[in-house]
Amino acid sequence: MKTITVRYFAMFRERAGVSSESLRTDAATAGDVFRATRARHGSSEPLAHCKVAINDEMTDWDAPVSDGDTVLLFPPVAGG
Amino acid sequence: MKTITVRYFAMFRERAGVSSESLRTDAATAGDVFRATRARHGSSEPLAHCKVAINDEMTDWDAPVSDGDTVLLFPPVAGG
Amino acid sequence: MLVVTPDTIDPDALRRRLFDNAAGAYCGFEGWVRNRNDGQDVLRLEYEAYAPLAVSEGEKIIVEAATKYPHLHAHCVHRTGMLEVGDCAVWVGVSSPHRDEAFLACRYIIDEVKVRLPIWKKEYYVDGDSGWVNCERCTAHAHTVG
Amino acid sequence: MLVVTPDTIDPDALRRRLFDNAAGAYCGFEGWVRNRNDGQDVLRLEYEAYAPLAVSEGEKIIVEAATKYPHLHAHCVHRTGMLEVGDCAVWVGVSSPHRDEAFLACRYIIDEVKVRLPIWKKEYYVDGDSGWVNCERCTAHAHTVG
Repeated sequence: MKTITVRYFAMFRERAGVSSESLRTDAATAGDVFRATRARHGSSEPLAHCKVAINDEMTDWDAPVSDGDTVLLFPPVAGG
Repeated sequence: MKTITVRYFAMFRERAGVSSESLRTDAATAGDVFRATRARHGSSEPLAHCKVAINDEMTDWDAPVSDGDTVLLFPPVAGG
Repeated sequence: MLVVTPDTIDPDALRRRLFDNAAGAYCGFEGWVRNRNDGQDVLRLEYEAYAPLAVSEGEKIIVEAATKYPHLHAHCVHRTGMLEVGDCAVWVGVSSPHRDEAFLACRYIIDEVKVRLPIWKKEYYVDGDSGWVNCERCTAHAHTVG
Repeated sequence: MLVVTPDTIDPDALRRRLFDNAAGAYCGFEGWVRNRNDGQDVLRLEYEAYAPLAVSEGEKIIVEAATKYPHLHAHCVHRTGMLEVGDCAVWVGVSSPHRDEAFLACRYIIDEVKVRLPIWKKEYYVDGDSGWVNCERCTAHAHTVG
């Protein structure tokens, strides 16, 4: 099991009710973290519509997560 | 013979030394006026590179000129 | 450079920073909060940004633009916080020797900014409702299950 | 509307005239006097316009843009007289509901303004020489014969 810090943004944060939490998980990838926290952020958005960063670097849903990582879950963006 | 007022602009005016003059001519078209005044405005530009207006309306070099018309001879434009 | 700020955007002051005696063209883009979206009357907008990554991703976009269209100066500012109808939400400015590059680079930057930066927009409607833009299905699960 | 003026162009004041609560996008273009053209060092520029026809032809261009891209507000101002390096020679501003139309209409207007308006530009070079832009052969006859 790994300890992952998960950060929620915008709609995900509103839904989770917290901006950040600690997760004990056997998730292998960023996508696994998204799915493991679905009950928290409540989103049925396809992963392709969302973005993810690990330790402040934008990355892909396939990216592996390691113990101690911070995973940032971004709902569909809408800048401008 | 018609009496045509010819107005010169920019390079044409500098070359002619006047901004306007009266021309007694049998010119049938605006293009004829341009050619008849070539010794004045001194231009070897192709007509296609220049523009012409008759009585403050943009027109073509084929446009007929009538007695009393004012023909405006525009060298190649360079706005902006 | 890309800046994320809660302060009012001043396009006139920003464009002056792009002055350059070798630049013959300047193209500026501004996104304004408008009073309608998807058929609903909008009262105001709230922008949330994750600034560290918005800034680094914005830097990448501007470097990409400068690589595609050399000799340009480009800058972008994006607002956060609560904005009213008519407010400027985002500004992009590009100066370059010729206008073709200025237009293309400005367009490239705003197009990429809109789809790549971690910035989110919540609309508040005249009828009292509100919603996150582009996030229709974010709450589908919540509505169905939660 | 298109305006020809000997006065300094104030882009900030001009863009405010395009504010509209239904407009979500603004695109502005400025042509600045630059210090080089065709390999020569430019000191200043002199613009001459035949205002009555510049204005009426400019009106036509703006109507064409508004027909191609509905729901936009567009305005253009062109300077005349002597301009220094860095001065704004022409400004085009367009606001519209969406950015695609704002960019395309702004580009359309400046492209047409540059080739259709009876406006001429004389460059004064650092070496003391001067010349009318786009008019290389205007004096060919003069040089040969005159």
